[in-house]
Amino acid sequence: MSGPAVFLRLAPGEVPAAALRELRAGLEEEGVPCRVLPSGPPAPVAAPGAASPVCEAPASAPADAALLAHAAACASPVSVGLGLSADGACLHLPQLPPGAPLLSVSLHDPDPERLRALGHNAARLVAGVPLKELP
Amino acid sequence: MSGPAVFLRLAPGEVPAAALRELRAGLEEEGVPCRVLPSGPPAPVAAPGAASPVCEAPASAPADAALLAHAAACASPVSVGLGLSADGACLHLPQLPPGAPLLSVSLHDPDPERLRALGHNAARLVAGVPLKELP
Amino acid sequence: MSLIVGVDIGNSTTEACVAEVEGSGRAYLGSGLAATTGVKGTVPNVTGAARAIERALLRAGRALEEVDAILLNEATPVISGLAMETITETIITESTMIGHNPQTPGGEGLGVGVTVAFERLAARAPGDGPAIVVIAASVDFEEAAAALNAAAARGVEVAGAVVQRDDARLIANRLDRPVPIVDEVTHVERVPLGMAAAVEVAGPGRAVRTLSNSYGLATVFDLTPEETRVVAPVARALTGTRSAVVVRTPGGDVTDRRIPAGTLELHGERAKRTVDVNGGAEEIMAALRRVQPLADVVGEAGSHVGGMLAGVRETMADLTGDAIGDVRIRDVLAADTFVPREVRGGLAGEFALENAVALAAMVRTSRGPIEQVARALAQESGVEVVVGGVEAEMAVRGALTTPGTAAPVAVLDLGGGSTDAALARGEEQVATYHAAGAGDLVTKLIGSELGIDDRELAEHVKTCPLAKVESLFHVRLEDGTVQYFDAPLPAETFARVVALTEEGGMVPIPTRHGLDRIRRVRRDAKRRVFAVNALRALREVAEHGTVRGIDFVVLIGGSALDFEIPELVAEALADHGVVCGTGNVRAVEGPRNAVATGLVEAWGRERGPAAAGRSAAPAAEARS
Amino acid sequence: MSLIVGVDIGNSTTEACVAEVEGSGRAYLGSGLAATTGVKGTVPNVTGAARAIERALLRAGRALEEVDAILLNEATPVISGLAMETITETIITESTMIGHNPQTPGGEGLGVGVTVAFERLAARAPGDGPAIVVIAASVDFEEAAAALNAAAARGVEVAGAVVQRDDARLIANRLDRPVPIVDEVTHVERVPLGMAAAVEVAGPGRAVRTLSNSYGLATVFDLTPEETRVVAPVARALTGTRSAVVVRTPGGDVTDRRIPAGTLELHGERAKRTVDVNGGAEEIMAALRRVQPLADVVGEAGSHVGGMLAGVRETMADLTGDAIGDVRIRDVLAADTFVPREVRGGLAGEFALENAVALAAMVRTSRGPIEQVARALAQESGVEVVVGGVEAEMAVRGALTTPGTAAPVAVLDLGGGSTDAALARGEEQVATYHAAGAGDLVTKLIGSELGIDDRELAEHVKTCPLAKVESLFHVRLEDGTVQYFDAPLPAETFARVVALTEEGGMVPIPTRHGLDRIRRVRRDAKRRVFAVNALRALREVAEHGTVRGIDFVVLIGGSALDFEIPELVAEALADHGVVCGTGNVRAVEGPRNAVATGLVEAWGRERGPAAAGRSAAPAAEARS
Ligand SMILES: Nc1ncnc2c1ncn2[C@@H]1O[C@H](COP(=O)(O)OP(=O)(O)O)[C@@H](O)[C@H]1O
Ligand SMILES: Nc1ncnc2c1ncn2[C@@H]1O[C@H](COP(=O)(O)OP(=O)(O)O)[C@@H](O)[C@H]1O
Ligand SMILES: [Mg+2]
Ligand SMILES: [Mg+2]
Repeated sequence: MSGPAVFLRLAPGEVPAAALRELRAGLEEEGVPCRVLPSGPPAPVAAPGAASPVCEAPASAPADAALLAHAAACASPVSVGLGLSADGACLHLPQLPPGAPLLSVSLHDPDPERLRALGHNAARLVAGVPLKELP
Repeated sequence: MSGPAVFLRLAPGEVPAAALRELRAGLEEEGVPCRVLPSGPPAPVAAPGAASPVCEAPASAPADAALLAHAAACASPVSVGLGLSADGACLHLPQLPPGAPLLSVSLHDPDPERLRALGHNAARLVAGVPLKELP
Repeated sequence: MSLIVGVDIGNSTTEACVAEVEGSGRAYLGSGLAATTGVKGTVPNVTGAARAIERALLRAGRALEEVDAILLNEATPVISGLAMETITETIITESTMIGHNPQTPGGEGLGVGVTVAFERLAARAPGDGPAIVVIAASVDFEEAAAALNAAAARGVEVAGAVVQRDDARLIANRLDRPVPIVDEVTHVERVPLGMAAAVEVAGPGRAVRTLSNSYGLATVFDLTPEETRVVAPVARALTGTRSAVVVRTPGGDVTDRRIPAGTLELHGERAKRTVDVNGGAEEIMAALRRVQPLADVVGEAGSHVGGMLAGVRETMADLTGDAIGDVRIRDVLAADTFVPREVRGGLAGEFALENAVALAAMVRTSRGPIEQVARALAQESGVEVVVGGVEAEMAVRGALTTPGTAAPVAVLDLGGGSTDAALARGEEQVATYHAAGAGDLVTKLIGSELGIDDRELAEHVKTCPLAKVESLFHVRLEDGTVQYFDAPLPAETFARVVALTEEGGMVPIPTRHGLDRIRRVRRDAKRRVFAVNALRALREVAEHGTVRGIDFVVLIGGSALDFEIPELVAEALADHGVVCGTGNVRAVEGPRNAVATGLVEAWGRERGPAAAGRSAAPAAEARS
Repeated sequence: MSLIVGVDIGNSTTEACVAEVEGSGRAYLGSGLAATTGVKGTVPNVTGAARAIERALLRAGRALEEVDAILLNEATPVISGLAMETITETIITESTMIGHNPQTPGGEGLGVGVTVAFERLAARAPGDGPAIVVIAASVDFEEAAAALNAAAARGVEVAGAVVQRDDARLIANRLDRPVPIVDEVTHVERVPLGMAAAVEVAGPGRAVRTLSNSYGLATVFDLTPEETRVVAPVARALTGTRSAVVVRTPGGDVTDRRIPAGTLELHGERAKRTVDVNGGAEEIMAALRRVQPLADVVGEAGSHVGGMLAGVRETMADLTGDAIGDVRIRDVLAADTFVPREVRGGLAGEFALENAVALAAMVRTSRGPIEQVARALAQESGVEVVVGGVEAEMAVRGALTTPGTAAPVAVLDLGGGSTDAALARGEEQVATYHAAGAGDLVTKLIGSELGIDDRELAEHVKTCPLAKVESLFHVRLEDGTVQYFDAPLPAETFARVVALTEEGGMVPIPTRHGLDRIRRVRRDAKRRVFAVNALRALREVAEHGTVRGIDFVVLIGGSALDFEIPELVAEALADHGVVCGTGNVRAVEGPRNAVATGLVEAWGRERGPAAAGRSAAPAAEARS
């Protein structure tokens, strides 16, 4: 895909379908494409020392939403990534420390409104629109 | 380097020092950092099929300024790349076909003004300023 | 050789300067300033004065014990007041239109039909006519789309939809035949059902053409000419929006109600005029010009303006001990402005720019307990305090230490509450005028027009350059320059316009407007107050009221530090052939310290009232 | 049943509509339009008319052979003219300042010294005082920095630099002690050497404070008050720039010279007035108001305006066969505008916004060879051609087919060359007025204010939404919406503001201004022409000149298709209590086809001159 797209990485195992639906709906409403990457080890993004070290791939496939989101952001042509695991969803950018995503939503008491807003915000980062407050 | 920087890849072999100086001067005057990557095979940017295919690394180290520039753009945190070989200098973006850079300057009758302007334009792509016309 | 400290107590700021005085020679050693404490001209000022003196002495490398005399300006109290009246109110009756212009409407085009609740759609028959489906938040977007498609498949025409959630595109993308959909309608339960309605959505970057045209509405709803006239304000209200909904309710309309804002009685020395605040600033100022010279102003009881005028009168009375009835309001400045207000009867939190009138007023008195201040300051400092120097004369003297200036020169003091002009005409006389309206009014106008209640934020917008946060790692300044950051900017600043504070901070401005619009509001407010008042004040002091006769104008005061105000004033005066620039007191202070410097300049020199300064010595030992 | 075609020949556009007429019934079948060929009201019009008829018949699904009659409006010729006079000129003498505000100046602060050529720096001694080094393009930046550092190490003070190449930061970054540097000075060889000079560079996003202040210049150059007055225009010229250089030359200054632009003689029916074009639009229009009704206007020979007025007079004379002296100019509209012009004497291609006055003029006549046109059209088509219908009456009839309208209604035809009002007062009379200035003047103003010579580009800016190219793959529209592209946009559009054409094209606008500024120029030009002329024209046709007495106004014509003009006109009329909207002829045509429809509506109905249409039959067989 050559156009702008937010990338979304899923954790290995069962996909939290309802949460995924809300994230994707937020992006769709804003009109920004979302590409869901299959779970599994993320592709190595750079060899050590050669390019931007922030995007070095971790040794194994993370289950952590933040790490997933960071890898997605590194791969996305617009440098915005979402990560979704059973525990939560994160919105990330390559320049942030992998463990410190821009925004996070916990899945422990899943709030579809918050997840929808997170999707909107992923798109708004791309579209340059002020972010929605997570309800 | 975590801040914005245009990446510049050099071809293997002797570095065209005068041309490199002009490119870097153009970026410095605009106030945008430039990171010169050593010549040698570019780090693989993505495994096939996993992420954006546009940034797949070629099998061997290219000597071609366009391919060098494209690889640089894929690696750059601001997605702008320069490539410099004995034959020419190119300005590139990841979304363009590797063989079709945005701007090129030939080194066969080296014009320092054109090379300087190319450096300015690499920076201006980052800074969002209209490009200079190559003299 | 004496060590002298000049102190200027202003409305907002107290300034001091330190100099060695020997005969007619002066060696200036340093200056300092502090916020004025209490109302100018009253004993609480001493705290701020002491602080300013301390800072000046620190810069001068001298101690309080070495000071021979402190010079204080007459500091006649000036009380400024500021109030605003909103004079229009937009009301939508009977929920007849929706014009909040959501960011992501769905579909494109014009749909006309009858409003039908989503729950009733399944029961609708093909012959019932086209429907505008009203969908509450309880309905999921996939369910909504499926139901609309099913209805269409049944032969029921769906012409458009009105949706509570931000789901317009989610629904439109799933329709077999997309229709225009307006979403984010907060109070969707108030949309009248069973009535003719139209939904229009324009393409990206475009605006509706039919619902914003009176005759378009007439075409859609088959209106008579009389009905068309009634519906015209709806068309006006929907002008420029990308999406809109109009419901044909029996008596619904949009009105721009004038709010009776009370009257002002302008009492001149020879004439009196009553003017309606609703008439706007032009009318008020025109009436003011006709009754000049002004003797007093009274506002209508119960109005904001009336309350403010009564308030400044009361504060002054308390100060001077005068009876309230003896206090006179000596100048007012009216400025038209507007305030974003939520529309009454709106279904989706619509905002309208309501007209408003801002009024600045000023009360001054020639008497004031300045001797008390002098005594208290002498007590506090242990130094003899001399009160002297008519403020205006001191301002002129201080301003004349600016290179390139020579008498006759007019000095414009651009402060917080008032804009003061002083013109030295010949040796003895200094004509002065104090106009209501200055920095505080500018801040007020900026705040109201951007819908900012926080005064500190409005002050930031006034004084700081703006920037647009384009990514979490870079901003673009007003002039197009880009600034990069290593650490990410806070998420709440993303895509917002921010004010860049002197300390390097970034304050987001919570408004829908873009940078250029905010910049224009900022400059416009400064023009409306200071370009206007510069001319007003100079006319009052100029010979024959002709500004053209003035050669040089020097700008001093806090508002002359502003990065735009001096150029806007100079621009306004250029047409009158006046050389106008920011003062540079003693070639180093810029527009600050003029009066304090003037006091020191005048010390010991025979010149009008200045030389005859009244002295207050500390109660303790006499100083040698 | 007759098949009738109504044809309206306008200045720019020829429109036709096809209808079946039976008694008082009309069934409209289709419409079409084409560009008007030749001057309106002359035989060359036939080509365009034939084209428009053909297109209308195609839509109607009928053939020319079936047509019983073609109705032609009286089409009295109207010649419009347009000219502009620049009335100020900025000149820098003696190369006394540099104010081109380059994008990447170096260093920060204020440097004062004597201008020294780079080549002479090595010979400069420490006691010679601070230097402002002037560096030509032949000097490489590393060489320059090394030499400046060496000089400083030697004890020679370098206070600033003026550089020909875009090298300011390259040099400043390599200095041990950075100094302010202004670069991109094209004509660096003209910088006077050996003179006192000051270089000031402000921080990112800020503007110079010293060189833009008259007293700052006085401080820097130790000026007397008289010298300060002389140097004041330099300060004004440097206001708002981020960097500036001032050289203290003996007689150098900046002047805003008034260019004598000639006079206009306004001949009213009862009075005459001569006005200076330099006085500006307000003065010209005020004089016009005083001599109304206007009988003629004469411009000064040799001026642009004079030439234009003579030209429209000549064209009309050719047309009608009248003597030039018998042609009368019936209306003019003046508008203040400004043009970016290169400053004379500038060292770096500085531009200044010079004041200009644009004048639109209009000539019309009641006579014209319309019968010739009718005969030629009859010949060409083989159909009887009937000339009839006062254009204004036909416009009113056609406009009244807009739902929601009823007589009395005023019709405003917003065209290309003129703005025409028609008010049907009662059964027989239609009062009309033709005001000079319409779509073409708007295009002219937009072009001049943005420095765009290409008329087609200016027309695009007028009629198309704007967008900013933010990356090579996305643009941001005026309303903030983002549009993405798969293929990269052309490099020359990057970071530029573009006009989005209807065909989906993207035309870059070569100006320094941002999108908001271009948008404001666009809207302002439309307001200045159409809001003004709507009121002017309506006042002329309204009873007692009171616009308030008019209930409904319908907008027709090409400029009523504009996405902004109708709302700006409605806004201007709203204060007069008038319902104003875009026409919707026959509920389907929008603002087009009013006159053509009116012709068909009036056909065969007893009503004033319309019914008495003059007929021209084709020379060939009579039609049955
Ligand atoms: N750096 C600045 N930029 C813009 N405005 C300023 C600045 N500093 C002070 N002001 C304004 O100056 C005003 C106070 O002026 P000042 O001369 O101190 O008042 P006064 O003479 O009444 O004591 C306030 O409106 C404040 O906003
Ligand atoms: N779609 C449009 N948007 C804006 N202006 C338009 C449009 N179409 C035509 N115009 C303007 O209409 C004017 C011509 O109007 P028209 O009624 O065709 O002229 P006339 O009545 O003189 O023949 C021109 O100035 C042109 O720019
Ligand atoms: Mg939406
Ligand atoms: Mg530069």
